[in-house]
Amino acid sequence: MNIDGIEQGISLYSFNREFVTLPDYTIEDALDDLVALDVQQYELVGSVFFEHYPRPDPAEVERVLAASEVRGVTPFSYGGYMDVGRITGHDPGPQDYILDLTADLRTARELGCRYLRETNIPIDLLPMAAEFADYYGVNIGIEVHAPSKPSDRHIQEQLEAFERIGSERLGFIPDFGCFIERPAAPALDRHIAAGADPELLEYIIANRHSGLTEDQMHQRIREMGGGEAERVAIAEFFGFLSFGPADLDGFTTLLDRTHYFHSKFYYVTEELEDPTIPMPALLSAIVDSGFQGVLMSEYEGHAFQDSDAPLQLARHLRLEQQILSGSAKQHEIRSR
Amino acid sequence: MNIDGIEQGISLYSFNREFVTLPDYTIEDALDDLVALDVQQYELVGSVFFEHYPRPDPAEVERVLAASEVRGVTPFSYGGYMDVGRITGHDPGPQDYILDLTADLRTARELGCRYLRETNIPIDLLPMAAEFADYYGVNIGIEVHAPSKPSDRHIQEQLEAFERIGSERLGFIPDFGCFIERPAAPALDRHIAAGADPELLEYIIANRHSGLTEDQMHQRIREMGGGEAERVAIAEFFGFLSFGPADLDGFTTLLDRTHYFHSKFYYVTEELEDPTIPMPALLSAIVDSGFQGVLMSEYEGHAFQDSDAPLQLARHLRLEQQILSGSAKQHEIRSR
Amino acid sequence: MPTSYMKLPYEDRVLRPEALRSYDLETGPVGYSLDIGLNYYRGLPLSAVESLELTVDAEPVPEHLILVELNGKLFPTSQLSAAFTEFWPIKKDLRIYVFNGGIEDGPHQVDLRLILRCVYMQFAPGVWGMIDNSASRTLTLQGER
Amino acid sequence: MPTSYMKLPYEDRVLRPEALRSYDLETGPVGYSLDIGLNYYRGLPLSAVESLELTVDAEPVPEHLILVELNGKLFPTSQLSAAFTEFWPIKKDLRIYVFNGGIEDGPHQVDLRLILRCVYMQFAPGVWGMIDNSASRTLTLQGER
Ligand SMILES: [Mn+2]
Ligand SMILES: [Mn+2]
Repeated sequence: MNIDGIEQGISLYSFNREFVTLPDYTIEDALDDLVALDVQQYELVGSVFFEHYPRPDPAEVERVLAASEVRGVTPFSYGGYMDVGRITGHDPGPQDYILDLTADLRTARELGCRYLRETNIPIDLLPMAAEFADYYGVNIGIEVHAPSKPSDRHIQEQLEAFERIGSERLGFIPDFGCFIERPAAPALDRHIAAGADPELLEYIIANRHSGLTEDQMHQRIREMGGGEAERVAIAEFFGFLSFGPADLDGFTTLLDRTHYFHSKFYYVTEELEDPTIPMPALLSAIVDSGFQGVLMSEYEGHAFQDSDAPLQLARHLRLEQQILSGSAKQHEIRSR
Repeated sequence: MNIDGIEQGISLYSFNREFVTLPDYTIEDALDDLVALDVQQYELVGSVFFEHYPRPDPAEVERVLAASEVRGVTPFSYGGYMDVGRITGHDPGPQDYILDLTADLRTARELGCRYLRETNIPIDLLPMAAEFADYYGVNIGIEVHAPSKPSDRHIQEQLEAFERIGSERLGFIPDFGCFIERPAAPALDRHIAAGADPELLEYIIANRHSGLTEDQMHQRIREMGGGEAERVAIAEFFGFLSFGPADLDGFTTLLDRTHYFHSKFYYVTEELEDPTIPMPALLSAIVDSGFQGVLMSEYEGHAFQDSDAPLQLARHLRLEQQILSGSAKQHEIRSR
Repeated sequence: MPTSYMKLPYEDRVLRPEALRSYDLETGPVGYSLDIGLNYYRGLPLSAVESLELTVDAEPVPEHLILVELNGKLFPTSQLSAAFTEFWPIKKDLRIYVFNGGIEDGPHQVDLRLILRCVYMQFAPGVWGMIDNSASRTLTLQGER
Repeated sequence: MPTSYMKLPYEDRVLRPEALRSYDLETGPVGYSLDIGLNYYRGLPLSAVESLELTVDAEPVPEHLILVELNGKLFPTSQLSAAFTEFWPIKKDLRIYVFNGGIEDGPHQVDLRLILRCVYMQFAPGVWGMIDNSASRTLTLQGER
């Protein structure tokens, strides 16, 4: 699917629950699921799918390439990691970053990927990373991932470094998990099933960014009759499931330096709505920027429910298509 | 070949030069060389022949077993090592020894070996080693290797520990390299080729144990006209090529606790003589002890010359046969 | 900075029903083996093991009776944190061997406390994200593999 | 206690005539690779590497330009001594990658100083036998593998 220069891909991380929990679910099964969704481009995360990492066995790379070729699909991007905490008790130095970057670039090149996703490269090593990217013929994207937001100082410093270095090889991979505006329905359902009052949950969500500290919120909700279930929800909503108004202004600053997107999502309703992530606003900003490239759907709802990844991905792809077709039409109207 | 209950085997270490220097020389070639010598029992050293050590891949063990079966030969013993210096900067403790012993016992069991050769087990761990040997159904032999001699205190302490523990599973593997009485001919030839005077070399050998220190010997030989070539020879003969009167009395103390022998040799002449190691005396002591078991020829001449291991092994096997047949006859006469 | 351990919802695969097996050698049972699955979304280096404590039928298993196997290699627990070049992938188990002379047939209460370091998530020098790979389950001893 | 290093007579296999090769990537040559054979009678753990110094055409190669490959795994030289679970067997080479932008065609003087710890030969606490796996040779740069 290519809508006005924007293509859809799928991160195989979307099938993580299947891969982790079903002993017989293999990379081939993940690619079958990809094909069934009529998508050709994918991202493969090495530390998920390979038995050896940071460097897979040659036979493992060969297997991915053979399984892809026979299905007519393509590894578009390779998901790497900076596992610089590998040596116990050792604080990572430049050599540790260079080693992991080199290992991932090699693998990305062997897979024929145009892009390598990295989790973190210190700013002073970015010039070297740009040189390495030229060597290997692979573009390096640094993922902008929750709890970071595009406007965060360290992200903006990376952006400045990219501009300064001037290499087209370096860029961002914004992950839409940065733009969660409220907890996904399954996360709320879980708290309700644990006994939380839906109205109190809505109160917490509505007032998450009203200036209350976590302690003050706990006290307020206790006063309103909340108990243990609400206490757990507050801890989560102030912690790793944090949400808030989407940083759209920050997002637009990254677009000219974006390689592709992790179109992260947790749940799309039957009506093709995602109440968690402001997809229309995000996609419209992307279209307005003139971006041409890949939107990589990345399902992460398996953290909260017994997932049906293929069903959710099908909905998400259609949701994106609807928005993009609408935007494309508007864009067409505007540019007439 | 079985002479009066004494069988001949070959340590595949004998083919070390071939295995190390010829890229295409494999374990199968070593077994072919074994078969050509009409010998069926062999010792395999894991850290030489396996690509993974201390635990080989299952496929590597399978390969050895398959190659042996098709040739009608048997892995009699497995050569293990206590690689307890593997962790840099870490002084080995009991866990390191137990780990290596366990790894080697597993491999020996998988290979169907009756014996495991070990290089060193601390005395306080010997009772546990005896228990492990029972578990795995593999006898553990500690090699008595130059520069140690059987009469050395630590060897005699091991012997006492074996007696105390009382397990038939524990024993010695005396290596005849302990009994070098003079340098092997190829070692002398090497010094002569480098310019050493044969008569001065003989003087050094004759007076190696006359009470002179290494420094005094250097001075004496200088006075007799020796130069650099003789200096190198002295350093060697007082160092890693040390020799001296064979410790035959010590040897006999080990015989009741000996699993099998490493019949180490460096060079056997066309006339089937080994001027370096007192084979008649050693074998006669073995026969007199009533030992029934394996003499494992172990060629190590490749340290000094471009070796012809098969030719040397053929000579050594015949040398042993001659001596044993003679001893067997004498033994028969004596026991009439 | 995290105040608690990450725990993913794949706990059921840490101690699976068939995970506990008798370990038999020449003399019969010499102990047992226990297969441990990873409760994480990706593989980790073996050196990520920050602590591993096993309790069976309410008795802590002494460290010196344990060997751990991964990728065909054997480790005393004390060496795990140094084994940074071994990768523990999603689809492979750690196998623990306990040389205690064997345990009785039937059900056993197995409590595993296993903490892993999240090697790509550094919060401050020496401070890393932590993953709780612990699990408890009643397992029935299976026959030799 | 040994006063010198053991050096076995297999030095010729340390730096073989074809050992030096151009390392080419997208942009052309980015450096070179050098295969190093073991001059010993048995394999050793990679952690046995006590020191590795490479000099090419009389210029010491800086450590930060070097990566070492064994068993498909990559190491900066600083990590070698910690890699105790990797085994360097007789029939496999260490491959060194030097990322210096490439070197000229033709002959180069290669001097390798490589000292290995003999992991089974302990003389006293912290004192181990040492193996000299060094070699020097003029090698002609070969094309990409
Ligand atoms: Mn992502
Ligand atoms: Mn021997």
